[in-house]
Amino acid sequence: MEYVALTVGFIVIMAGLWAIMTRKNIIRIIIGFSIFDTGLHIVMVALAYVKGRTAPILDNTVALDDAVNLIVDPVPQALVLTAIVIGLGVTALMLIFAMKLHREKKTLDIRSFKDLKW
Amino acid sequence: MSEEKNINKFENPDYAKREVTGPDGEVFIVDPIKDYFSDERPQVYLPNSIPVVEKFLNWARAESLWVLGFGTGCGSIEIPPLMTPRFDAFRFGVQSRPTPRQSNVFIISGYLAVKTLKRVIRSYEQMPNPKYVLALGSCTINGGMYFDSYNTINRLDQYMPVDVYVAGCMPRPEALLAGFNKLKELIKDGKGEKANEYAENFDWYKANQKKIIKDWNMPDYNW
Amino acid sequence: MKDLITKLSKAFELKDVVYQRSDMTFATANKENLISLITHMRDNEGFSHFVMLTCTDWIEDNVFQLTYILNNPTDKHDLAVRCMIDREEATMTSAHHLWKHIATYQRELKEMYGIEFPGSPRLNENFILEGWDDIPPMRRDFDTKQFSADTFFPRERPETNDPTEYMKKQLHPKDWTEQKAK
Amino acid sequence: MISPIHIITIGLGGAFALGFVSKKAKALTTSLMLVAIALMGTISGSWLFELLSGGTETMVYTAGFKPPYSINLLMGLNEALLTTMINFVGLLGGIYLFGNLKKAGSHAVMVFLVFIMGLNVIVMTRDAFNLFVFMEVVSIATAGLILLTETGKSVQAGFKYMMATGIVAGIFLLGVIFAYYFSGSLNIDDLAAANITAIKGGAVAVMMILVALVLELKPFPANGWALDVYEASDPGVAALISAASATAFYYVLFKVISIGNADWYNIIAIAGMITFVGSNLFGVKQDKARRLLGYSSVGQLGLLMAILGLKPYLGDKLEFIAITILVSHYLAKAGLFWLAGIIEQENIKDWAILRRKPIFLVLFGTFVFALIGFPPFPSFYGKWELILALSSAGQYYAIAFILIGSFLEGIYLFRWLGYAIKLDYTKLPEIKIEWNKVIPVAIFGVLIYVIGAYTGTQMSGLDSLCYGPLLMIPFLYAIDSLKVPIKNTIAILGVATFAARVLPGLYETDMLRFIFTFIFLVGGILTLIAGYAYKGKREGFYPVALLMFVGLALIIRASNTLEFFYGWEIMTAGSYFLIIRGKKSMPHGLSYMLFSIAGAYALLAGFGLSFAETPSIEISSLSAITSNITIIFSLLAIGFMTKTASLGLHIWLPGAHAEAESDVSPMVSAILLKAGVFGLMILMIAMGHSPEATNIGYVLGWLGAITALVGNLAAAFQEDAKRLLAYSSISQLGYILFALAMMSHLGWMTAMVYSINHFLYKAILFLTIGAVVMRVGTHYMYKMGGLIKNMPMAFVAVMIGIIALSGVPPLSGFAGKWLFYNAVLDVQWYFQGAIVFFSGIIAFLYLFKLIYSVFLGQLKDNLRHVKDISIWFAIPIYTLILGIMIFSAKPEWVLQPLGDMVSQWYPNSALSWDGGLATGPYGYWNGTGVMITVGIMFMALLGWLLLVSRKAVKVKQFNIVYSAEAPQRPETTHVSYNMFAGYNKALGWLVAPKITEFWDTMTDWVHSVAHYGRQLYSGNGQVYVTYVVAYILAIYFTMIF
Amino acid sequence: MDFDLKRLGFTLLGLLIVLNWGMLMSAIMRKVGARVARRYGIPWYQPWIDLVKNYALRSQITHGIMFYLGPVFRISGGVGLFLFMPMIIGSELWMNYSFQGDLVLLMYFQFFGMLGMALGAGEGGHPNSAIGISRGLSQFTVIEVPMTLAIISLAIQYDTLSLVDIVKAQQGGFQNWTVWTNPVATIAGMLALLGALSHSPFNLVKAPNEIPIGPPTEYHGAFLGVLRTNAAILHVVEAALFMNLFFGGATNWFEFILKTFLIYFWSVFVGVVFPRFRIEQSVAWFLKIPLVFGILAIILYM
Repeated sequence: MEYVALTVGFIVIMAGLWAIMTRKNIIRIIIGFSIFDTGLHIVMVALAYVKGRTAPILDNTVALDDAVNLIVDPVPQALVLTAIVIGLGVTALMLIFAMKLHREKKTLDIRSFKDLKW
Repeated sequence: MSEEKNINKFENPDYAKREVTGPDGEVFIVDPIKDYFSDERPQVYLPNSIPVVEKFLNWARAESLWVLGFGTGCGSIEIPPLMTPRFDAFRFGVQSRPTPRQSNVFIISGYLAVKTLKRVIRSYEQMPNPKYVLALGSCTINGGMYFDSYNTINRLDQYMPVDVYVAGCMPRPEALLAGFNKLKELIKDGKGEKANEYAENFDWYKANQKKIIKDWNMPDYNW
Repeated sequence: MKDLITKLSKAFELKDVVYQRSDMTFATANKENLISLITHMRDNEGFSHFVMLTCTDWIEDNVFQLTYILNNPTDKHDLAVRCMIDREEATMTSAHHLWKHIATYQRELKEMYGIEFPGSPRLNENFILEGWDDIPPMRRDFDTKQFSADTFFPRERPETNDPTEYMKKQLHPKDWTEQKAK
Repeated sequence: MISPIHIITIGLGGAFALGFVSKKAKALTTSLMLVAIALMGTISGSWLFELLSGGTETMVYTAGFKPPYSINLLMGLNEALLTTMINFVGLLGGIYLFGNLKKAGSHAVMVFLVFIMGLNVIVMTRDAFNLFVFMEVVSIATAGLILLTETGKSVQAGFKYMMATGIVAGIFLLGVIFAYYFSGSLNIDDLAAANITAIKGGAVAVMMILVALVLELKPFPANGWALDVYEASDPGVAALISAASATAFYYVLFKVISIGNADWYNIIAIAGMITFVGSNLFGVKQDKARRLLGYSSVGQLGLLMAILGLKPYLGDKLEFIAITILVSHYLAKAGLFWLAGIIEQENIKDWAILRRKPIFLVLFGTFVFALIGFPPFPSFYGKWELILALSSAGQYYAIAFILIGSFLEGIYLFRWLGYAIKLDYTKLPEIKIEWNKVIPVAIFGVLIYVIGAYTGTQMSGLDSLCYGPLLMIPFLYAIDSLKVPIKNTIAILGVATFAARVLPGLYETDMLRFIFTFIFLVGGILTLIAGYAYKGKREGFYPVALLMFVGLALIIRASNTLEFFYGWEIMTAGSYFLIIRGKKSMPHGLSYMLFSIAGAYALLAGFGLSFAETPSIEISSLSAITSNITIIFSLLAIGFMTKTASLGLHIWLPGAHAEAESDVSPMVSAILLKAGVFGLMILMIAMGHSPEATNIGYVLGWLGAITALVGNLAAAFQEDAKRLLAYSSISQLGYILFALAMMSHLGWMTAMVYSINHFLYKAILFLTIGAVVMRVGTHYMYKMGGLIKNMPMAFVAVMIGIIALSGVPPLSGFAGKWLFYNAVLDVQWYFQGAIVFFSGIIAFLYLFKLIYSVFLGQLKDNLRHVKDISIWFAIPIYTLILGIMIFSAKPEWVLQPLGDMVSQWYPNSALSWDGGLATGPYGYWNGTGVMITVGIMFMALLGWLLLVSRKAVKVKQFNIVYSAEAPQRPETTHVSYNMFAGYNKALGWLVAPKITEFWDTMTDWVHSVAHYGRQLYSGNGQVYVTYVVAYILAIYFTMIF
Repeated sequence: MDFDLKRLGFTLLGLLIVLNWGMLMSAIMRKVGARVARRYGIPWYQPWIDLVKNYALRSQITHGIMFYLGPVFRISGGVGLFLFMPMIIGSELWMNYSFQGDLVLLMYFQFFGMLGMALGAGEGGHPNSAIGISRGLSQFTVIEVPMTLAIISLAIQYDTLSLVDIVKAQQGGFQNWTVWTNPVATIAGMLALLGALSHSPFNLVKAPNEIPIGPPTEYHGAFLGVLRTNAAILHVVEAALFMNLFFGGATNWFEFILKTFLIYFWSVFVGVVFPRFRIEQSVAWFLKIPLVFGILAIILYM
């Protein structure tokens, strides 16, 4: 069971990649990126999970002096937080780009933005 | 249209004065007749002052007659047989040369149109002194059957000095050979000085030539 | 051919038609119709070859007769069109646009008869004569003998003999005197 | 010292603080930002200074804990250097973008500051996740900066960039998290120590990290997005991306690669080399300036990547090589992008606009030469060390790839430079000068020289003389606005001083070098004298002419291969500029340069291989080589033969020599070609005695013979006088090659005599014909004619020149022919010898055509008033004629010392001297006697003719017999055009331009490959993502197998 | 000095002999041609008369300085070739100045005259001159190929490039002549000789009916006299070169005259049979048959 989360994470990553690589609508591609990021986050958290332990929140249920053995690894979780923030920033920026692209050509089809090539 | 322009018939456009721009932008006039042709008059070349030497040289000149291969009229067909076994003019030191510079004898072979006369004069003047003229056929003597033609001359000696006339219409090669021998005699006697005669009476000859050659278009003397 | 001539006679006012030979016909057109006639002949009647252009000086009638000879190579037929032009004002429409080589004939006629062909290429350049400044030499009012006498320093000619008589006299003087005596 | 952490604090703090400044005070905001970057730069700079002067590196722990519990930053020498570079280019880039940033407002300013700060952190951080964070920060900031100039294109490029980096970052993050999972630490050093590649999954983690970093360096073909960014973003931004980002990311790979195992070096090396070759190949077809720079940037990154991947073979040279090439790229590419921004021309053909402000052209040229790796720029030394190290390690394929890639880069860069130098600029607009944009470029332009000079001092084996004379060049540039006479005098004095220093004493110690120094320097002085004939300023001529002479002098003086190569490249650069000065020289300049580069790379490879054989760069050590002789000898010979224009490598020469200026042609023909001869001689002296070299010599002999034949035959069919002489040069060099290849005493004597003679008469001919061309304004012989009347001086010079060239006794050319016969019979090369002899007679065809068409025949209308050649040309010409006369009258004065000299290498077998009488193994010849006999006879006969024809009348040009007509026009009476039509009919097929066609076909192929290949970059962002993913998969599968 | 004067005297005497023999030889050749055509032909003294006549012409023109120098170069080429050629073997004094140079000098000295003639004719400004020279040079280049190969073959055979040594090696009976010891080279050389003497079919330089006598079109009078003098010398000297190379040289003047006559007659003999080549035909011909013999000559002796 402990690999379920990991597997799910990879499936989500693959789904995101699939969206990025096959969808033609820019908004969908951006959604693909979000999914991709989400998958990554799931994988990160899943990797930090140790069977039988609890979330790394130091409250009443976790004894402070034995916390190291009771909670899962907190570092990936911290990393996930950071990653989420960054992902948000990236998504926002991409949306801005999408907006500007639409303003330019009145379309969101990625295939129509090929002014730069070769 | 440029063709419509009335061109001066007597002037060769190639010899007209023209304005030329040099490579450094200098503009100047080129007058071809003056710039491209020598305008010196012919000179009289005196025979060698030592009579014996002159006699020897005359003998050499007489025995080495180099003929300019220029057929002016119908008589030119009589010249090639001269070199055949039948007549063999080589025996007499007669050879044909393709260029006037290396020839001594000019055979005027028959009638001379005005147009041809111009070329004949040019070639004659290009031959080196001493030079001899052998006129062939009655046309050169009095115009022959073309005496009343508007474009054939009547008497050659009005335009250039003639050493020997060979009469007939046409004279056969034998007559021509006789003419050569007559010419040889003249030269050996020191009478082959017609080139000097031409130089001495140059103005008279020129006046006659220019009277009928209206589009002169060449220097007065062609070196 | 006769049909053709008949047909053309109307349109181009042909006169003096002469059927010279079975394959040669002469006709006279007037100056105005001539060019359109030969153009028509060339374009529609198969006279694709221009043989020659020549001139005759009818000084008595005060005209030049220009003769344009055309040839139909398929029918092997010649048509010669005459055209009379005034001698005093000898000008004819140029036909060099129909056949290029007509220009050369016209140059010759200009030089030899003084006939003008306005527009013909190189018309005024020398053709055969160089530097000719007298009246054109082929005109019959040009006295070539006089010209020669004036220009070419004629030699005084000795008395002339009938060659037959002269040779008889030289070779058989006896016979000759006998004959003379008779 | 200030802690490096403050770089971050200043950056972040500054960015925050800027938010508080009034939005309206835009200038203030931007200035504050610059101050902040300057402060950051000061910190890193002070660290650099500290560490260089012996300080210790420091580690900063951000949270006070040691890793893995906190993020740590390292400030070592590399970091200090790179952060200084980044901050420096950031500062200058900020200044450059001042206007744009001010307009865009404080947000843009903040983004800019964060961008620079992010790059600093990327360099310094030792924490993988921190790396990820700041890579994302930089990525977002880059995307923001791309929007600084908002055009349709830049938005598209930005989006593609976001897509690609999004995937890359995701992979990187995945890799980091797995690495953490396996090692329990995020610290790079810990990761490296943990050796996680050994674990099954760990290898994948490492793969993901490294492949992401490789992808950040834009490997081919997964780099379409990068090209778009370079093309579409503001040039100022592109400069930063190319100079700063690339530097930072390269360093990231540099430090992170330690977590991978040895296989990774190979993969990165291969990826780098593919990128280097691939993107330079596709660049060949590109004509948009900034996209071209993008290709070049990507290519250079590929090269750097390859260098990193080759680390195991480079050893301790790695850092030197990487830094020199990185610095060159950094300075040159930033400078080029900035230039692109200043002149605002998209098409590379419009870069001719640079000539409106020549200083820009100088900068442009500097950057181009720095990119290709010419001395004295740092990349030259980098490439040199790289090749040497690689060949020591036996990495021949790597050498081949790197040199091919460099060559491809040379194609488009020098084509571009040629456009800038030669194309018409009058229709282009003025350049808008904004000082904030010019100053950064200028600073970089100066820096690249300074750093180059500094690098040079770090090289062992480079004599200070090698860059001493180069100081003459900037000096001459400084006085470029003076008139010709002054500059010419200075230039002559310069060369003369150098000659006066070098020549005395050399005769006794080293005859060979004496002769070539004499040819180079005295020849140089003589040809420079002709320069007095020019009026006005002749801008740019003197520096490049001197550059060439300095290069030539350096070649002679070189004692080791580095110096030699240094001089060779300097000479190439100088001669390139000289050649391209001609009116229609653009394509010829390019082909000259390309053949020269190719030749130089052959030399480089040869030197590298020889270094591998004998770990020494001394030229004398070449003779110690025992294995690989065939390949080394061939490479070096091919390198030198590009300069001697042997058949197959000759196609640059005719155009280059023909279109060059009147006094440049003799420089490049009579003098420059001898550099190749000198090189060949050096090579054969060192290596010629081995049997392998003798075999190659046999091939070279045939090559020389055929070159001689084809060159002369082609010369006979030319209509252009200078082109004719150029082909003649090809064939003369063919003789020399043939004679050298005999590798015998007499053969080398012949070669030396030919070299000296060729110098003398080809200088005479080219100078005279050049002077005539100056007067008459055309190269075409059929437009001249009859000039003997106007130019008797020129005529006499040409007549003596052609008599000497044709080898007719009694002039000096015969010495060569006589020796040649004896030599040929001596080595039994009968058929080759017969071919050479045949070609020697063919020389009569073109020599007659030359002198007849120009000086005899009919004088043309427009040339009636031309004057004789300028006295300044006549002085050197007649000096050289004096030389020929002395040589002819007393050949033993030259030949005996030559014989002694050649005996050092090839002992004299049979040639003996008795006064003026030379006796060879087969024949004998008394040069002086023949001269006297012929002279007396000639004068006697001339006297006789003058006596018998004393009364001759002088006539004019139309007084000729002309079939009783008179000539109409001089043009129609002058026989010149297609003079040897019958000969052409019979033998013209021999000179059908097959070789030109061959090279044309090669060029077409390269262009076709580039054309079809680059359609890979379809412009669709999604496709690019696919490439990225495919690249990852490819690497993954490579790893598996 | 005393010795030198004596040598000079003998050399000049030899030159006189060669000049007169050359003229007589050309007269005989023309006489032979005439008799073949059943003509009487020229008197045997005609060349002398022509020469005197040419020198005796009174008026002359000149086109410029090269117009003078051209014939001088030309005759220097002929006389120089004579000077460096050994005439009579076994006599030190009839060896002329052959001690100053070897076969290579002789081969290259041929060009001296050609070049001068080309320049002089060029100064004349006549188009035919230039055409003639361009033809002459074109043909000359290919004539020299079999010639060179033959000479190289001889140099290999006799191991020397000295003409004197080559001749000396052939002494002692006609079986030692090169024509027997190296027949292939002899064939190559003799075929080259046809071109060198430019009789028909290789007379396209002067080509009387095409480009009226080519290079000397403008030459006349004393200039032409000089050229004819040279032609007389050159023909004998060329024949002498081939005599020395292939036919054992001459030990007395009679042998000299006989051999040069026969060698010269060879080219005349071919000339009366064949019509003229065009230039590209001539070039191609020399690069076919004579070249093959030349190559064969070397291969046989390599």
